[in-house]
Amino acid sequence: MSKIVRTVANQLILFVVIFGLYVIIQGHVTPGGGFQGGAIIASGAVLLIVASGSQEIKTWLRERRLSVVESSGALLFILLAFAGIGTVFFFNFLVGSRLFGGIPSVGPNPGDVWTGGVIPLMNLGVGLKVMAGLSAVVLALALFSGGEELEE
Amino acid sequence: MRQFFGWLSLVVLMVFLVIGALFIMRPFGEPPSVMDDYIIDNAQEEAASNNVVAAVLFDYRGFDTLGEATVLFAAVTGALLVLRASHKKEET
Amino acid sequence: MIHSLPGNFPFVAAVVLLGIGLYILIFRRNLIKIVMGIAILGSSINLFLITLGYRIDGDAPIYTEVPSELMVLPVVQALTLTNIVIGVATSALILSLVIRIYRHTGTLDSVKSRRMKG
Amino acid sequence: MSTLIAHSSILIIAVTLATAFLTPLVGIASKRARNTLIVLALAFVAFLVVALARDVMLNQIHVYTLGAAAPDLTIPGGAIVPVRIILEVDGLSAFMGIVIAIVSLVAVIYSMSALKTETGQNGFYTLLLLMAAGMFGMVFTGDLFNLFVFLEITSISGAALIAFRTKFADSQEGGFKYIVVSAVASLMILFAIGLLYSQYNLLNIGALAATMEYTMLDRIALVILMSAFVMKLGGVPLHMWLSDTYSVAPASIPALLIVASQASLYALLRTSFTLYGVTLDQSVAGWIIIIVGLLSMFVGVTMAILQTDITRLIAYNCVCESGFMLVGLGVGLAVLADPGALDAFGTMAMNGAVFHMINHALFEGLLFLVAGAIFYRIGTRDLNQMCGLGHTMKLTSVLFLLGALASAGIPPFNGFASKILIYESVYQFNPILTMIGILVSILTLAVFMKVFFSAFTGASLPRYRDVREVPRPMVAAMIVLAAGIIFFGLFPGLVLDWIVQPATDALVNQGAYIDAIMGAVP
Repeated sequence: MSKIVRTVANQLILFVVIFGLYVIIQGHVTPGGGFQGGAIIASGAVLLIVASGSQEIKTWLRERRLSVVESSGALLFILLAFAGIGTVFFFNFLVGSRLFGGIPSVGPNPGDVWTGGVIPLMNLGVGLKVMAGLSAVVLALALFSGGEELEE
Repeated sequence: MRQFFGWLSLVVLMVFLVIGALFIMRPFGEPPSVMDDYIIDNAQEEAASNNVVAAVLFDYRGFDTLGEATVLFAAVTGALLVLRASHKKEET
Repeated sequence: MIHSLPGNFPFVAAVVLLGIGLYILIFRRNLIKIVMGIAILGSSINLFLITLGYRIDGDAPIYTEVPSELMVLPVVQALTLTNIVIGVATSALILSLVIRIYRHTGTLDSVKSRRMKG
Repeated sequence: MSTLIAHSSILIIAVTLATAFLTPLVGIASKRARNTLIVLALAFVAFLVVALARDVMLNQIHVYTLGAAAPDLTIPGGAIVPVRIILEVDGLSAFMGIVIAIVSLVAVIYSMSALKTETGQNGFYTLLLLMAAGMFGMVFTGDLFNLFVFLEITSISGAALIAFRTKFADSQEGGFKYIVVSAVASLMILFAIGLLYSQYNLLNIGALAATMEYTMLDRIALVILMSAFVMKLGGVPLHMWLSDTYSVAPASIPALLIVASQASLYALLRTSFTLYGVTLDQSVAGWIIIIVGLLSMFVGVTMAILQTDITRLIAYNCVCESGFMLVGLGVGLAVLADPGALDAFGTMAMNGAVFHMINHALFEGLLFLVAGAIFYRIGTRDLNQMCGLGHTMKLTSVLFLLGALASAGIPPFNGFASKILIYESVYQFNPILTMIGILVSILTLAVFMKVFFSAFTGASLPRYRDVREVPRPMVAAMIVLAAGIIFFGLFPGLVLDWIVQPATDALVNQGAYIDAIMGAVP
């Protein structure tokens, strides 16, 4: 792609990532969540791949590294579910505690990020996972259709 | 060819069932809501979340979401596996 | 029973999409088109699920400062979200398989590329 | 210990999943650590499965409400229906859990030496664990949508595993076929779930069964669910994908795929026996299943005669054997509403069919592993190129003979024990069915004898002179299955009393399943 497209993409990626993080972190208050935010950030990765080409991206980002991030995100999610096993698996054990424990008043009210128990943390894990996973697939497809086989 | 007939019979079946289903469905816009009303009423207390859909996703039906994340994980692992190079020798 | 048809129009839309998806799946030989067929099939099911949860004059199931008496059903929205992600995962895997097949056989025609008899 | 058992149903699924997530991370560091981790985790899971099964069969149905204040709080205060996902393990689920645990452990041990030289092992084991977790989830869950999600996990990881050998175009096409069939089947299932949800606003199987009104729409949903599950398990009008996928997968995977299709059979049983149950007159559904089973038997065995590829032959034999299970279960379903007939032969037919499920997994698994061992040494699956292998691969040929005889229902192997139950009971229902069954068994025997004499006996070819026995872990994995075959054949009564009878009782007893969920309601 031309230099203009590359420059604009490089600037734009910042906003894409910030918007994605916003959607992830506000997931339990406004429409959104881990999956949506992760997909937004992954679309930023797609933008970079389209703008600068997969050959250039691969000098600093490989799908193997992304898949490590993905595993970590999935592990974070399942560990948060495990953490509730004192009562029951998937128990929302943070409700009422200091960390994200605030309970919103019943009925219509302005949203507060500091609520939701484990939901924001799970959103974060899922967001990490989806972001890394989708970027890895797109990168792998781009590299492979560019004629290259992936390494072990 | 036989596969074609298998599929065809499946489709004919599906089409009839679906057309049948349309005429006896509950009317649009007035669904029964035994389970959902409980969730709408109690999500703010039990899951401490203003977003009821998020409460369903991560609290009431969190296990589904874990499964869904696992599906994505499996697909990504599978895609990377399918696109990998087989440099070393195949089993002989 | 038939009088409920105009009111049930959203269900009809979902079923028409379903029919298009199945048609593509069966009568098209191009592998990419088969993937598209599956995607359309998935969308039709998503549409069907979402329409199931709609209540007339209902709002989105999120408590905000805007007062609302009635909310649409939230469970079915969560199910739809799950199915969307599953659809994305299926497409990702299936497209990588298609690319591999193309690399091997040089064609996307399912009849030409098939070496197995069925 | 009691805490462990109380949480065991979720731990079985979650530990398998967590190990799968951990595998790529550990695999980068060290191969040995990864292999140890996987075997240890699966052994722990197998221990949990046995403990859980013992508890379920001695005491009562095991219920686990995810995310509630207590595991057995199925319906929260203030609600009249369950709102959370509930895992419900009864005799049949525990039985399936045992089958899955055995086969996945054997498959992992076999793969560890069979795939030693391949690339991409991290991904392979991750997917294998995910597949096991998906099957555990399918058989343990008491929630329809959760069943769908786990079905997707099983089929996506299964498709990727089938396509594992990237060198061959066949593998990719097999994976493609499998995933297309699975995607269509699971979307049909989701459509049926939507139909049920639109009527009752429920997703829990027990709660749905309790409130079911058997309207026309419910019957439509039943037909869609049944055809989708028959498609997933490879029943006859929809079996074309089965031989193409089983034959191209790496050797240990078909054994798992068999169990996956049995998990679909489990789902079929769950819907027809538990979700719909006796209130709906099931004799039509029973006859449909019987006819599908008969067709499967017939088509499977005739297609097997024509094959020259050893794995395709075994795959068609799988179609044929699943026909026996379908016939037994169909007879049980057809007389479900009639207690006299049920006592006389219905329970026995279902016993035979359920017993045949575990036997099927054992002997077909063994046959596929043997075929994989042959491929591992000589690099071909073509029967015309095999000759005299028995001279150098003595143990393998004995194991093949064992699996073949068990499959054909020759005493004293396990296939005989379950087939005789099916024959005797089905004879009282309709004698013609039994005659067809015996005929098909004889044809199966003929097919396998042809293979045995052409591949293992005869003059040994010069190019196979230095073919040796396969490495020890592979032999060990095969011997585990063979030991199971002999044990189940010699002591069928023990197995019947301990695991098969509780499974059949759970199948028939719809009320107990509902009460475990809805019991709190006054």
